[in-house]
Amino acid sequence: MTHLNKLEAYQLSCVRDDRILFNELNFTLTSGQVLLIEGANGAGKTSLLRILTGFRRAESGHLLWNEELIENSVHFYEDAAYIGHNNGLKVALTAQENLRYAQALSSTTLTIDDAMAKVGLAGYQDTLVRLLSAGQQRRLALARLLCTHKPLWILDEPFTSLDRASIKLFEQFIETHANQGGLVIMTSHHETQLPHTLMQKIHL
Amino acid sequence: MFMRFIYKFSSPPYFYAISAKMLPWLTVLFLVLLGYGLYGGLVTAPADYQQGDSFRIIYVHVPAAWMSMFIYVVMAISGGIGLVWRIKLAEIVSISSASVGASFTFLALVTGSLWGKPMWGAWWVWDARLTSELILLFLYLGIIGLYSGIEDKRTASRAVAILALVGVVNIPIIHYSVEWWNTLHQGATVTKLDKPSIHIDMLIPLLFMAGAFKVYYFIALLLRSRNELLEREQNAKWIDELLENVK
Amino acid sequence: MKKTSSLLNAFSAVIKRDLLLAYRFRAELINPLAFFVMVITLFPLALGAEITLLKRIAPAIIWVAALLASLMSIENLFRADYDDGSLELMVMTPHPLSILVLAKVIGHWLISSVPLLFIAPLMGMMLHMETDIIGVLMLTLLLGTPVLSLIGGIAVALTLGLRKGGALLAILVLPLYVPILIFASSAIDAAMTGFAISGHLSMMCAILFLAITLTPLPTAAALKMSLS
Amino acid sequence: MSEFFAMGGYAFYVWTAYGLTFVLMLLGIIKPLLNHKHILRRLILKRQREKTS
Repeated sequence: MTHLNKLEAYQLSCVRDDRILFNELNFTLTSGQVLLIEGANGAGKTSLLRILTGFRRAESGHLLWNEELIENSVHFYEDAAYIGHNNGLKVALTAQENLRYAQALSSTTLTIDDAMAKVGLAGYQDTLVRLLSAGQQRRLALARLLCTHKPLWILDEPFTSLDRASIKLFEQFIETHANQGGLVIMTSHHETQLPHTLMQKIHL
Repeated sequence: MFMRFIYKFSSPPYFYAISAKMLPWLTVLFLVLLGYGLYGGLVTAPADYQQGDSFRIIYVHVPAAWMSMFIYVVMAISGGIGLVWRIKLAEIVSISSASVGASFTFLALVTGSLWGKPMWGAWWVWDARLTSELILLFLYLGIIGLYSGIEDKRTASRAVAILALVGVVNIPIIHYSVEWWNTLHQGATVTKLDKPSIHIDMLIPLLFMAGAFKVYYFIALLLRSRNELLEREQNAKWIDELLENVK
Repeated sequence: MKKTSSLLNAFSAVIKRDLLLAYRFRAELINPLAFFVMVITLFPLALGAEITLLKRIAPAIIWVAALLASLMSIENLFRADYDDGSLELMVMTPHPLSILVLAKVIGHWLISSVPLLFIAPLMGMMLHMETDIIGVLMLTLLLGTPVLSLIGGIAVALTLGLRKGGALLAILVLPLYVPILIFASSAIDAAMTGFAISGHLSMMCAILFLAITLTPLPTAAALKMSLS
Repeated sequence: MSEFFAMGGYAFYVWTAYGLTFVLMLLGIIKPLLNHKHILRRLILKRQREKTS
């Protein structure tokens, strides 16, 4: 990840069912930083993520990816990846088929076998995702992020339904991703052990 | 200059105030046009040599049919503007027109069958235009159904805008195919519902009625848009002052 | 090192994945077929087996059944992807969403409507249609069913966010199916009465190409909108 | 005057058509006006709720 990427938000506001969830939200996230979004349930964390992924239009304010509005930036969807509650995996396909499909859609950095080995799923290439545990499925989603070129990671509650070891592994990958010049935006309930030097926090 | 007007006119408080001022004048204009139209249509226009007095139904049927088409196009255009330039007022105008358009379409269908009964002895006539009108009614029902189905108003109006644009592209195709189908299956009764070769003093009241219906649409549109605006701008500050002097 | 995939292999990846998924759920392939056959067999039961009558209305019966079968099967075009998050994966790619949506619709057409083409001649014979008329029927189905899937895709994308989109889906889509139904059944009618059918078929081709070029745009816009 | 209302024997059709048109058009005006009152009332109450809470 040679060149520096930057995500800037100006005066973001979001209204849902006539309730103002947040107003005048500003932040700037550059390569190598992690943005943690905290807040109670229903405080608008997921709505903010939907805005940051460009799925939902903010009520007012705008978002810039490398000084370009995300609506008309060609590169935003090339560089951004999103993992929601349901991982974006097809349970009827095998792990390998899912990853090959993801690579065919966007780009390839690591081979499938390397990526799966990194997340500790070596050998699971041909098992149906339906047979994997929740933790293993979340690791497979992480493998998808590793094997495609996605500088910006947007993660919605990445640590839910994960055991201690998987959380540890996930945090390591987030840290290495940030150190290699990647950007991470995530919402989370419980305290993370990520080093504070990388961290930016927003409380809704 | 035009864009400046659009932005000035489309700022909610300005629109809310200006529409309040326009409504009384529009009502007067509507009543005048309606008066001329009805008097001309029911009294002075000579009875049709073939259809007798039942042809006077065209003074209600034809303007309603014109309006049903006109409003769909306005709905699609304002929906498109709202979608592309994200002007909130355009979205509101688009969705507020839907129910008015639907009632005009229903009206055109009922008056069409009321007109058809004395002429061809059947309440429903598979005439090309009436069939297209029926399909247009389904398009309107689809729009209203879609809008009421989606909770979030902003997303709902964008969905309606997309559907209206798809519909407006399809209307000529549907109309052409129904027209073509009609000439293909030319049934025993040659159903010619298009206007009889119209005499000048039959035509004038028709134009007045059409004008009256257009003004009526504008009034109903303004009233509905104001309500929709209040709903959408509940948290805006200009509503607070408005509510002060309402109490 | 980063190798971005070309639009072509993204396009074919979507189709291949859908065909693979359909293969994994082979049992469900039979549903549109069973529905198509069932609807057709209702008519003789209702109208009686009088040959000339059946032959006369056979094109209408087969085409209405094909239309309803397409409506039934289109419902889960995006539903599965919407529920498990892979729709978001499809949006977040460097490639235009409308092209990927076109791939999805082609995949769906291959899975649900092509089997209808194989079974349609059987249905034609059941309704006493002559063999050359059945040829015309196959031609109209070949040209018409992709349009059903393409237009249906828009309505499915629009009603994705709704709690119960099913009923509304039919209201949205059936008015848009009218031109295809008219041209297809009148083409077969003309063939039965010995008239030329080239006019009808050229209109169907025109509508097909119009649908291929225009419908993916509103479908993509509606998909993005229902994700918000 | 009475032959005016007879409408050359088509009285039922003509007057039903006109009657229905104006009933529907009247409804199209009255409904939003009533709605307008309800909405204003609802907004006032909402403001009061916000003040009290």
